Amino acid sequence: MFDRLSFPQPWLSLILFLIWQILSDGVSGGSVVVGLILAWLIPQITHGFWPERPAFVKVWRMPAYILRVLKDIVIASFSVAWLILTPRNPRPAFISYPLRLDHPLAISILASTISLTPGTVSADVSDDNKTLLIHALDATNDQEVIDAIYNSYEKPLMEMFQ
Amino acid sequence: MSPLAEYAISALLVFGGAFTLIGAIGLARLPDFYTRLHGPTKATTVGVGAIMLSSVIYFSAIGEGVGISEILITVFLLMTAPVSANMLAKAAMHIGVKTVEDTEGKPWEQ
Amino acid sequence: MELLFAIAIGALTTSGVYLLLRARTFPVVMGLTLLSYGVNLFLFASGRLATGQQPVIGTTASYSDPLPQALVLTAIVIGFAMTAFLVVLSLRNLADNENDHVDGRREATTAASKVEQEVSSK
Amino acid sequence: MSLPLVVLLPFLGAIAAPLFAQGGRTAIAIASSVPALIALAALFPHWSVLSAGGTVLHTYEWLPVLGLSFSFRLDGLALLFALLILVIGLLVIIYSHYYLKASENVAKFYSLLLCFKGSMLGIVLSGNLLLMLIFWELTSLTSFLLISFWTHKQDARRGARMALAITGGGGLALLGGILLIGNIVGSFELDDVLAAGDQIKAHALYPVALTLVLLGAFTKSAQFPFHFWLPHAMQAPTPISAYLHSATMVKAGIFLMARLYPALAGTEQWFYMVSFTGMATLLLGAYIAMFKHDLKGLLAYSTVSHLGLITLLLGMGTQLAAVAAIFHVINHATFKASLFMAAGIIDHETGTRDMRRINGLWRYMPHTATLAMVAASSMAGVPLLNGFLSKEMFFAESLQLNLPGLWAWIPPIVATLAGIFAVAYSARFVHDVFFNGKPVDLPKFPPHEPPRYMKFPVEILVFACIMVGVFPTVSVGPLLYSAASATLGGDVPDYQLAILHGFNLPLLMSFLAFFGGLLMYTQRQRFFDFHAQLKEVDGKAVFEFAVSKIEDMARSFTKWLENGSLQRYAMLLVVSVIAVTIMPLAEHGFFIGENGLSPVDWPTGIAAGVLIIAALATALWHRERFYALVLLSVVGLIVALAFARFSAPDLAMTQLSVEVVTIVLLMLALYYMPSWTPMESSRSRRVRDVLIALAAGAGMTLITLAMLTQPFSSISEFFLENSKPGGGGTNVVNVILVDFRGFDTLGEITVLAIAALGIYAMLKNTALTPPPGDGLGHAWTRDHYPLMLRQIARPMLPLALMVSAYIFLRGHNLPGGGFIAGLITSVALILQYIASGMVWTEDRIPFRYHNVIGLGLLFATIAGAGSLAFGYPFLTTTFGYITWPVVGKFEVASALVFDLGVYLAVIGATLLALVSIGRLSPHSAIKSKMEGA
Amino acid sequence: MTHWLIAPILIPLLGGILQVFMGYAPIGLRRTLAIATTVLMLVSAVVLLALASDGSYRVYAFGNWQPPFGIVLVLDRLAALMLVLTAVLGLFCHIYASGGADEGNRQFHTLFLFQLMGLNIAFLTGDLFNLFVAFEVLLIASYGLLMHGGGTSRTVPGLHYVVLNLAGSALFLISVGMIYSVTGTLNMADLAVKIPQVTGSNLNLVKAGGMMLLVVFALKAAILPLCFWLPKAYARATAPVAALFAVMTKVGIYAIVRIYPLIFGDDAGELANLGMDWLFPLALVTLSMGVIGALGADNLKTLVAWQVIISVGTLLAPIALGSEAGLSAALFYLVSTTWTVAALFLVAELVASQRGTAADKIITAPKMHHRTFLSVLFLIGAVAASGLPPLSGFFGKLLILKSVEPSAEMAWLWGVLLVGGFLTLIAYSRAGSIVFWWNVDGHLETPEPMNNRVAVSTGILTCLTMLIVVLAGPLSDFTRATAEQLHNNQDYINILQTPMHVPQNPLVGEIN
Amino acid sequence: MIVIALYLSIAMVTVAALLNVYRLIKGPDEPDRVLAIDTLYINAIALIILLGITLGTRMYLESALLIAVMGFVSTVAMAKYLKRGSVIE
Ligand code: NA
Ligand code: NA
Repeated sequence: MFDRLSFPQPWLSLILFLIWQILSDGVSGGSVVVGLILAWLIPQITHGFWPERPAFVKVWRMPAYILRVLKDIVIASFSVAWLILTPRNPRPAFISYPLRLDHPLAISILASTISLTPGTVSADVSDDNKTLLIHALDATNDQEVIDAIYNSYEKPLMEMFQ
Repeated sequence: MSPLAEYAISALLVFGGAFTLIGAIGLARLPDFYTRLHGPTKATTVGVGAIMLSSVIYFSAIGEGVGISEILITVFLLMTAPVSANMLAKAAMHIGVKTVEDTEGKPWEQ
Repeated sequence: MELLFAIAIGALTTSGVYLLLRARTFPVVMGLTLLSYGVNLFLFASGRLATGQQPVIGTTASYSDPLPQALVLTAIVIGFAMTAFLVVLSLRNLADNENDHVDGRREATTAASKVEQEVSSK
Repeated sequence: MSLPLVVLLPFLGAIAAPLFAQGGRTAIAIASSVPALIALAALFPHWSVLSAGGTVLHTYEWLPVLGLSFSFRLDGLALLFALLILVIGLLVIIYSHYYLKASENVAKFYSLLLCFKGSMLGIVLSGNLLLMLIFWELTSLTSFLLISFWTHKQDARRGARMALAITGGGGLALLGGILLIGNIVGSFELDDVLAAGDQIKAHALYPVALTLVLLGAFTKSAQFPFHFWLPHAMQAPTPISAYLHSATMVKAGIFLMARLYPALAGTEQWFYMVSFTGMATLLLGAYIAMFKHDLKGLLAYSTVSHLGLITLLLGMGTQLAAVAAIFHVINHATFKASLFMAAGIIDHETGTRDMRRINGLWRYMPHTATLAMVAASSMAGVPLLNGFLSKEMFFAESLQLNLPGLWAWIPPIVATLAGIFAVAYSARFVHDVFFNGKPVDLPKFPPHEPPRYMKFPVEILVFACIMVGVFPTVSVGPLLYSAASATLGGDVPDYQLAILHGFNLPLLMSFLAFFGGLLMYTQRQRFFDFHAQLKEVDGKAVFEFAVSKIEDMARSFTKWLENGSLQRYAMLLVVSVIAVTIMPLAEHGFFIGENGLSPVDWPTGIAAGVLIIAALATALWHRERFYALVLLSVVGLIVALAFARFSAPDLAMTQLSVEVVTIVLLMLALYYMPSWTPMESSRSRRVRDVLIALAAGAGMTLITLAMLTQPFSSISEFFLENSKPGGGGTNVVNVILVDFRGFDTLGEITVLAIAALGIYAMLKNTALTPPPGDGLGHAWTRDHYPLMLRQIARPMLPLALMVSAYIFLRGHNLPGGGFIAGLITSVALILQYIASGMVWTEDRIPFRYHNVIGLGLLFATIAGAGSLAFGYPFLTTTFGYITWPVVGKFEVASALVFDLGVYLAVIGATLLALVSIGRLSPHSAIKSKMEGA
Repeated sequence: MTHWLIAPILIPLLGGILQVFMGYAPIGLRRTLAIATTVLMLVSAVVLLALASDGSYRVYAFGNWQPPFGIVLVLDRLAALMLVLTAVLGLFCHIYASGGADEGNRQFHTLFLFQLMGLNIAFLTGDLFNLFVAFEVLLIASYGLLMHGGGTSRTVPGLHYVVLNLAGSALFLISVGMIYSVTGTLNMADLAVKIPQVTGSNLNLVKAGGMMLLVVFALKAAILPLCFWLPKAYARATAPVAALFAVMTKVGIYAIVRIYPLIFGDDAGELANLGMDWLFPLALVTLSMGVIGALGADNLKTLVAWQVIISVGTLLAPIALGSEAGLSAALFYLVSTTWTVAALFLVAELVASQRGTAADKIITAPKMHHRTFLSVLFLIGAVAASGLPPLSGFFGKLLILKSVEPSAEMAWLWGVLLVGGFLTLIAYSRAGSIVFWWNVDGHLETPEPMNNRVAVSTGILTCLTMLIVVLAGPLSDFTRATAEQLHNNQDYINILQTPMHVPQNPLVGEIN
Repeated sequence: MIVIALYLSIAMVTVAALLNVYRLIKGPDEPDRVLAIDTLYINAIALIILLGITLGTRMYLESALLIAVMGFVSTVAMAKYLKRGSVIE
């Protein structure tokens, strides 16, 4: 278990270290020491749980993606709020979205993004990971939704996970 | 506390509360399960996120340190809300929860 | 506030006791869980109610009674252990008697399944 | 020392007897005789004291708090009985030697016989009433074992049980009586009790004490209406009948009445209770004896009758009657024991005891016949034999009773009537057995005389009958005088032991009895016909009916109350609580305390409303189980919020974590269970339960209300003051948990650990078939481990571990600690199980949960025990601040190690419990690390 | 302060932890270590008995926190007596179990040792909430033990036992809450100081709390109407477990004896002798119910299980009357009846193992193996249990009978006790004569062999009743002194004045 | 001003919680109920944060953090129960 003095998942270790500094309410000598210990120890315990290493080739694209998603989330909320508050009934639809991504984590991130953004919820991933079932709250045109998702999210993700 | 902080905090509080409420209204009045699923995943998450942000600002402003635990909570929520929604949608489709009549398309399992 | 708190405990007790008196293990387990919620609140309340006086030294001017809190914490964990055991014992009962009656009675098949159908067709 | 030795010897012999079993029957018989011989020798030297009217007393302290001492006391009465016990005991041992078959368990027989003898000697030699009672009950026990010696015989077993029930039960009554006497006198020492006769008789509780003592005596001596056990005890081997049921045990009751004569006799109660019981027994026994076709049956009822006679004599209350009673004890013992032995010989030689088949034995065994005829004559009261003498005294005394008016006639008439019956059954014993034509269809034919020395004991006893009958003064005079003197407490009346007292009314009664009896016997067929018309009330049948009735009633009563219904037991518990709690509350009225009510803020109000609604809804919709579960988790959530709202952050966190684990646990179980609870309770039952539940709820509400509004102060000031300086932490709740009350916490994690281990063991061999789909008819999906869940679960694990570490480390100073951290880690791991399955997850967990539990407990214990090394008590903590060059100031607290133990124990226990249930699922029935235990 | 006081807790705790790790060790090793642990525990109990017999109180303050603030263990005669009683019982049950009854669950010894630990904590603790924790420890272990050994017959009684005890635990907590809410303390000595000072409407709360607590103890002790969970649960448990459980009801009685004379004793003003007027009639009814149950029992174990209830009634009646003599008598009887009932459970199990399908049912069967041995043991047990001389049960009952002064209570107590004894005698004689003597022809299917450990432990436990008779003098002296000590609660209260080792936490800052 | 905003916010979140309870009780399907309680968990987070602001203490933040973690696991378990029956397999 603790067979080596290494960081099997350096990214994870880094994130954990940073989170520890956040949790400890500021950087201090103590928090650095404990943070280092945890950044080493926790991945030692958990690395077995990551059978397929995520291939973050272009991690630097991640912050931009996240910011974009956050922005969309806020917008999404307004549009959903509008739908909820207006008396007319929305026109919901189930849409099958053809996936181009094949990495499970990437699919998962995409599905999450879809759920968090305007009017769509990822309802299911097909058994062969090729299709995503999306429930749209108010869809007039399926293809529009598919195109929007592809352009806004799947393409950036594909760039990241190559 | 600076007036700016005060405005920000107040605005965020009201915004957060409003969106939480809107999410709940959606849950209460949208016509079927699948449409109701949208409320919590978006409006409520955003609402709570806003309230949390106001908390961060508030505690920084009153000199209680930079409260970033709230950010962690928000990250957790953002990470988990889609999965919850996904799991519930799967469950609903499995059970065969009915959609409103004018829904286009069908869940796979029906 | 006190009245509200008391009524809440009363409601938990009422539901808990009613479920405790049911004939199937599952409601009984739920009854005991509700009862223990009520009991924990009660034991907690034996130190009286206070707002924003968490017994963490230096965080407020005055503190609520920490002792009942420690007792309730112990009680919660013990209650969990006991509930877990009971749940598993119920499973064992189910395995041994082919139904989950608290007295291990064999199902009076016709009557019970009829009722079940009534429920499911509702 | 010699007196305790006399009692002790037979018991030693009883232990030793089996050791001689190897040496054969003769060896064991000889070995069994030795104690009696030594005992006789030990008693002999005391005669000089006794003949001078003295007593010998040996006392050793035992249990002063009870008033119980090893007190042994020998006086004339005790000596008389001791001699009977020892001498007849010896004869019975000789007789048994020939009587028992080689195949029988001789060692057990002698052993029990010696035990009985020791107990009997204990009764008569006890100088302390409680000690006497101990021996008294011992005779009941040993006789129980002896009667059922032939355990294969159902009648023997039943007879034994009945004898035990009656005499043992009587013994308990006697115990009550003795305790009352002891209470009155202030001592259980016989000397004190005998000296306090007047005090006892004057006491208000005298009638109760007397009744209880007499119950003991009457049951033991087979007095009406308890007489019925005796004939059925005759299922015992004949030597036992001869010894226990004629000579000794049944005389214990007589002995008791004689023993306590100075203390209890001489009152009207005594007179009426004892004499009328005796009279009834006398007549009834004599009457029934005539109709018994079983030889031993005849003798048994005759014994009952004679016991009645002696009792009647004791009951009369006159001194002469008491002397006659003692005299008859001797006489009856000799002739009846010899008759039993003769009957045993006949049984032994013919194979039956049925007098309808045994006829004309005179031709086959004249020697035995002669002996039996002499003994029977003594029983009938033929002159020149000992039975005649005491019977004459009895007749004489029956005339002396001062009863008013016509009542005065009753005793002599009863006496004469009993005499007539006695002659009749004696005549039957002689004529029907030894004459009266030829034997009919005997199992053993032809019968012949028994072995020479089997008759020897009979000869001795018959010789004694004659000797006493002809030379009463010489043979028994001194012994009788000494015994009578002891019985009466010194004042022995003038009496004469002559063969004949001249021609007087008693003699006339004797003549009447003799010829009347013969006449009755010749006319026996008429009486048999008459008796046959009567519906015989068999005491045994009544007893057994009563006992089996009692047992049946007990069984149905028990089944009715203890009906196996948890609902009833739980209801009883709840109702009991309501009952005992409401009383003190109602006494002072319900109240709101001095502090009064504080205002409600409406968010709290709404939350409480939701809690109340959810709680009631859980009960209302409990039959839809999943729904109820969801409602339950709402309740749990709001309880957690309530803790946060009322200043208990630690509790809020604990409640939240525990609640989620509980819900997962319930769902794990619900998988195998029906999704709906069937409607089973009747409407009235539900209404009843609702009322009970409402009462309980109302009670709790009122109590809570009263409690919350009372002013209050507690020891917690100390915790608040000492938490930081003494415990090294600012989170007082945590410091209480790991320090001030760390021992509670140690117990609590032990509970958690045991629960998990118990769950694991309980489920290990449990097979459950899950339903193929939910209750609505949907098959389960094949999608075991959804992709999104799997993907999110993985980053959740390190994050949650980080949060755990955070919560754990800050716990001493801020809300958190080992418990909560442990639960977070557990939940994070559970999430892995949910997302990716048992096998996958366990492959990645490199430890056994058992060991995690053990390690947790070990850490906590070691952390607690560390202080022992410094001489401080268990669980004494220490802490300090270490300043490292770069890092800065660090707090190090030994309580943290303890909390680490808590953390590990929580993880191990929670996961072991949940995973054990998960493993039941057929899908996970694949080999994993946990298998095998 | 002597550290011996924690020995009876730490020894089984460490032994139990060791067993947790040794799940896969050979069973022989596990047994040896487990029994060695029990022996050590017995040794420590005997040491404590020797310490306690000087009549003083010894206090052990966990964490070096002075009472009433920290949790304390308090050793007095009563605690020492219960410890030795339990340790002896535990040892023989454990030896019996190691004859094979411990198989089938690798954690049997763990549960067994934790059970003993829970009992010992209960007997030693001087803290009301810690008593709750002790109860939970011993209960959860008992749940596990009750379910030990497989088979479906014990599931339902086990379920009932668990559910009722969970409800009981809830009540315990409520009572603690009510008492704490008025007195603000949990230490028993401190409660004894504070409760007499309670006035006004607070009396209500304390009274209700005290009564509720009594119900909790009554449930553990199995007093009517809260006794019906017991017979089936005990009758169906594995023999050594049932035998160990003989002491479980006594824990309820112990708690009553420990708490009520101390806290609600004669000095408690308006709260003096709280609940005792309820307890006396209930004790007698319980006794009667036990006798009725015994009469109606259709197997030996059920018979013995009802005997447990008879004992409870017999014990509580004199306790409820509140005299020193009665308490002393009850304690004497408690020792006797606990061991006797335990021995009878073991005998019943051995009988069952020798009679094929007839098991321990009170029905005829072919002659069993080892009949003489077993029948003698049963006889001894039955005589002791039904209170016949010359065995210890008799002396216990005699002391109880003698402890009451002439009064209406005396009439009731005597009547019920004597008649009850008579009917018990009938029940035992019927059962024994049918089971041992009434043999039908035929052969038993191969009976289980009886190994030495099982036979010897049963034999010795059975014969302890004789040892009690031999030691009746010293034992009754001890129980009398114990009763005296319990009735003089001022000395107990004085433990609050015990000076601590060092008044403040001494190691603080040492690392600095 | 903060006080008013706080008051408004609390009011809206509380009403939101009530609406969730309404959905929870109304159903009509089990997923609706689980969705309702999931939302209720999130509302509870908001309430605790608001409580913290009201009291001016951060003592309760970790409770909110825990609700986030625990509420998710609870929802996931319930959802899995609804479609698989077996939560851990
Ligand atoms: Na004849
Ligand atoms: Na300390």
